[in-house]
Amino acid sequence: MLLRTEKLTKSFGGLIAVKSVDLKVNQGEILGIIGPNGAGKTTLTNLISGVFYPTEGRIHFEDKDITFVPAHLRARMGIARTFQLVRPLRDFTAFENVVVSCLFARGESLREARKSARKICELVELDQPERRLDRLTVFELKKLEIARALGCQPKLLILDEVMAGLNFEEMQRMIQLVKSLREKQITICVIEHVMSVISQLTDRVVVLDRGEIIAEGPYEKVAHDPKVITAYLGEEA
Amino acid sequence: MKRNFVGYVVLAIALFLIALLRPYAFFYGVQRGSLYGLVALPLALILGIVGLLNLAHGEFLTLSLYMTYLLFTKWGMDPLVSPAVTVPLLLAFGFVVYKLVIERSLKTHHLNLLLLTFGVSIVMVESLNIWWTSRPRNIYVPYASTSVNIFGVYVGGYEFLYTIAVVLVLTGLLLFLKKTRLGQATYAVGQNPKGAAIVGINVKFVYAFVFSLAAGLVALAGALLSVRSSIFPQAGGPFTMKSFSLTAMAGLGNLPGIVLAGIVLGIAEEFVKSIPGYTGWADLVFFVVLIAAIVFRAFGRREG
Amino acid sequence: MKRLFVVLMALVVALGFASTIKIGAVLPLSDITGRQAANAMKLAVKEINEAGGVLGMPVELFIVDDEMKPEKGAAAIDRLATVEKVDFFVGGMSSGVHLAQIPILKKYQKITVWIGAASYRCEEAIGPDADWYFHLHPWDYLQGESYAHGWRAITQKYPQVKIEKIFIAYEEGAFGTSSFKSYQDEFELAKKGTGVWAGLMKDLKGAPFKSAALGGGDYRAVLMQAKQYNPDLFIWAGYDADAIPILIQAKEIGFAPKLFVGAPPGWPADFGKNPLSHGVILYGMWAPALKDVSPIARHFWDAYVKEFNEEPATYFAPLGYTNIMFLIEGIKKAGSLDKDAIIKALREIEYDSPVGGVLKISPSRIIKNQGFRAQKILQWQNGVQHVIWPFEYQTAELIYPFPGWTGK
Amino acid sequence: MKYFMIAIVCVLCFLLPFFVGAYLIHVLTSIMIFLSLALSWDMMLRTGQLSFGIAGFFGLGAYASIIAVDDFSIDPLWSILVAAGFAALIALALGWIVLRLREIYFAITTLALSSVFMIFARNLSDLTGGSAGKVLYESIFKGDSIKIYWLVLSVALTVILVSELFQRTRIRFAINAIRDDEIAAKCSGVNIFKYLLFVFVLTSAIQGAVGALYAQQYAFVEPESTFSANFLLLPMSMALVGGIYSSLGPIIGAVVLGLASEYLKLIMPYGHLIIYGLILVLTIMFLPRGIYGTVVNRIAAKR
Repeated sequence: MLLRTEKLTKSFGGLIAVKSVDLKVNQGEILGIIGPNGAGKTTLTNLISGVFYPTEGRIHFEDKDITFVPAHLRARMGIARTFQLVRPLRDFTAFENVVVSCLFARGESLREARKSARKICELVELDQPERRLDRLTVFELKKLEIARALGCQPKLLILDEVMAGLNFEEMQRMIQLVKSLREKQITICVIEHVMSVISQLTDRVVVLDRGEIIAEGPYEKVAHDPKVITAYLGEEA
Repeated sequence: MKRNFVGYVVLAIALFLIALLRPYAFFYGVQRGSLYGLVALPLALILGIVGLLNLAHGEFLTLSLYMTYLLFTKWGMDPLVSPAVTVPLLLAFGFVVYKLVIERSLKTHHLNLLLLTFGVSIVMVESLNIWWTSRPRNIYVPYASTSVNIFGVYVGGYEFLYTIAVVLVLTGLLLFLKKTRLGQATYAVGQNPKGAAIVGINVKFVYAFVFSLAAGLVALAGALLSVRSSIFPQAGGPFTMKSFSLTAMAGLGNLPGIVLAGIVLGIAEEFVKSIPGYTGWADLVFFVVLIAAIVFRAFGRREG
Repeated sequence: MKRLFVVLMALVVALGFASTIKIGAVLPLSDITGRQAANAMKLAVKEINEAGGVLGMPVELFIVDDEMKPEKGAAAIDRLATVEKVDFFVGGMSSGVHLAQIPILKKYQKITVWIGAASYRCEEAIGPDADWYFHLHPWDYLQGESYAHGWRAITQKYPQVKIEKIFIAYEEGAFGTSSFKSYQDEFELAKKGTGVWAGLMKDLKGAPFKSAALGGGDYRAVLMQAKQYNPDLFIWAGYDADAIPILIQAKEIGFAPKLFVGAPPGWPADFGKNPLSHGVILYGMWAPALKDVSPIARHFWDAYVKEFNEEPATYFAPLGYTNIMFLIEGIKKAGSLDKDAIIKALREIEYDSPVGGVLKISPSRIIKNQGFRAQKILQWQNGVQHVIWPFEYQTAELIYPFPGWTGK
Repeated sequence: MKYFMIAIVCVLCFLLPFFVGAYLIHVLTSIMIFLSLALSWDMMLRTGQLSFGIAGFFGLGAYASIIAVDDFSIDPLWSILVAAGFAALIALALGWIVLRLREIYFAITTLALSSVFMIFARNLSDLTGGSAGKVLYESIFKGDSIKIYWLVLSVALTVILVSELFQRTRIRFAINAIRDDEIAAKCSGVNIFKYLLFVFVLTSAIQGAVGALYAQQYAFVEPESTFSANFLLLPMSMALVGGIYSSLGPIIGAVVLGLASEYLKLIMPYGHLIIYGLILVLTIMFLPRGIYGTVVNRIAAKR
């Protein structure tokens, strides 16, 4: 087991965003995390990547307790993530964005980092990476997010809604990309709203609602779980 | 919430003890603190809503002092009446400065605004200096030095006007922000300018309005201060940093907190000053309380 | 070609040197003190040139603003020495700026006549060897001593005056603190029965305040301490911006000592018009009223008003005039531009100054060439500054005790 | 070729005193003092932190150096290192607290700390001479202005070199990332606190050293003039007018404003500061990225 959380809880003031979550991520799988808006998916990502510390509970990564390990050290241990709303570093070119994580998460020298970054840009098919960021399309920005996360040489990669805002063709290319990453022995968590993507990609799905896990299992099974249906319908009603 | 409550109780007890032990320090602290608050509110308004630290804030105050002086010496207008003239004049002045200097730079780096207002403050100080020389001027009205008897303590009475004024201005501002359309628009712009623009609020108008309103409020403070202070080109300057300190201590967007911070710092200062032999350390207390409050709040909120 | 150029340049320089006497002044022109001192210097130069100059040469004055910044004041000395190539330095004001100028002045060792910088630190920095350095303004400790002489004379002339308990409210910067320190030093001596205050000062207390000029302006805590102490003589050492607020707040808390003394370097524009000013005593070098008893002060006053269409408002105006006149008198007496001759002459002359008093050089604690040593004790009476002491310049009788606040 | 040119310029700078007079040397010395402060302020700003504390560390260094020479008989040259070390130590101790603050809270706290330093300088009179300050009888190199110029030039070049290293090594990637987005930076493995502390301590040490230079040049310290807000506001103006986030920007700003203020004084004895203020306002209004920033932008736009 690559990652395991134990009764993970996070509250903001009075609001409980994540409530006693026991999440398990197995080595080499692609895990889908789904749930209606406000279910606590992004908070969970933030807890795992170390942006927040939990109010209660523990997080174990490769059998090490990382509950209170700072974010930059988690990145160096191999936990990488993308951001739902892309957060590129605006004062850099696309290429330099990737160099940052190669430099600091891998601890490479500037020369090595440039070499690695170039390879990563090729891998995610980011053309003309020396461009300034305001010239990049949404698809390219999403790919840049992934490229920067790959710079961390991740064992676990959390993709927070990388499909949002993409057209059908771009989505297919993105799915191919994620599949190719799995072949590089990277364990992947996909947080997604688009169900077709989940069904194509994932080995297993976890459903969150109001901060709690309400269902778990293969997509086909979970998709028919009445609890899940109510959660989604409740949202729409 | 709970910790805040405990904090306030401790604060109240401390203030009560000071009032008991050193009534003068307490009353004078309240008076000076009200003045600091009164001057700080407009700066906080601009900082909170336009997101601009106005380094020329103190110079606006100086300008209003000179205006009050001019009205007093040329036309014999009582300083307490003069806001009728100085407030509109400073409103207009604030508007002109905003339109001429600030507006076109709003979209550039936010530090540019800092430097612009610094430039404005230099130009203002030096112009006043050329016009009036560095020699201080004063307005004398007998009522500025009267005393009142509070529970057997005989203290200066005029400066309680600062307290009255700060309560009125604060209440007025809060009511305005909550109850009027323009006020709610202003509040919305302060929270999220882009969002406000999307829902159809004219952000530039709100900025111009806030800038002029702040200048007008400074004129009010200037009129009250004019009979107690000397009037010279650098008279207002020190108030900029003091106001900035209070705003930071209260936290952005917390207008009542500014008045409270002003009074707490005022009392702390006066308390230290009233201890013979330690008068010179009063400033240290001001800054230490300030830093402690900011750091305490930052650590209280800390995440990850 | 190049050689010719060098020769020409040398010629020009030599001619330039021979044809005018160049004086370089460094003053803070944005401050009223510096501006009026500069005006007065221009006036003095004009008068000298109209009278045919000195040694047959006209005098040329170069004024550079020090902006009240140490590094600017210091660079101004370098400028005057190397660009304008002046022969003499005059000017001065803030001690902080002067401290930065002293290393540069030492580099050139030109004759320097300074009218500002009262801090004893400046004297320490100048040191005992600078025979080219003339300091006209009394050092802070000299001022303290002279008040002792003044008060002793006053208590003798007016036996009802008592000054046993002294309270000093001083601004917390260099100016106020060093004033208080010199009183403390004298008090230690007086306790042993020596020093200028012996038998006069029996007890001393003091407390600092933040000057309005630096963002303060609340004196009530200090005034309360003074009121509880109940001194015979109350002195505040601050700036002109403090003058009226301190009166207002003293009135407010009902503090009216028998002698209410202010010791700022200048007074606010409306001070005399303020009814609270009546009976306030001040320490100063000069008062406009001197023009009624001293012909040279009258001459200066009239000429200044005529030339600049404003009244001299600070003692730095007559002092600036004195600065130039004293130097020129020295050159005249020396009869040449030889440095040693001029130094010798400056040490010998006696110049009757519009500041009120004869300027005569004598050594002070460290330096050899100190000018004025005494301050005056003045009193505001019905809106006019009158001289109380020295009695030879007295323009009015002392009002004692301080009339207090009733009816104001 | 480029490095050759830079080397030539540096050599010319060192030879300058043989061609120009004492006045210009003095003005240039002051400009380099402010230039170093401006660069050090900019280096901190590159992490996104607006420091109002540079006058405080400047003053701290000035006092440390004068006290080292006067009370501990340390050689004036060494005292500059002592001052840098002292400022660095204080910054290290305070950094643990203040570097958790951001934006205006960081700015006001650093400003408040400067005031605290000044209050200590004024009130610990046994050590610091109190309000009257402390005077050395002789300034460094016995006041030889050319040697002082060389010394200040060496320090200024060192600061420029450090600033360039910031721009050319991994440090640039770290601090720019922190400025752009702290969360993205830390999720990319950047140890934010380590780099902030490093930059804060280093720039404070520079400010301390520059304060020591200034104090040794004029051989005195005094609370009011040593901790003057000029040592904050002027460097800030220079960096912004020249162009922030670069080495050349603050250099250009310092030279332009430094020379302008001296020149304006000559043509306009009274009120020249009004023009100075107007220059600040107009430059920022019409060149919002500063002089250097605008030039770079124009060139980039043409590509």
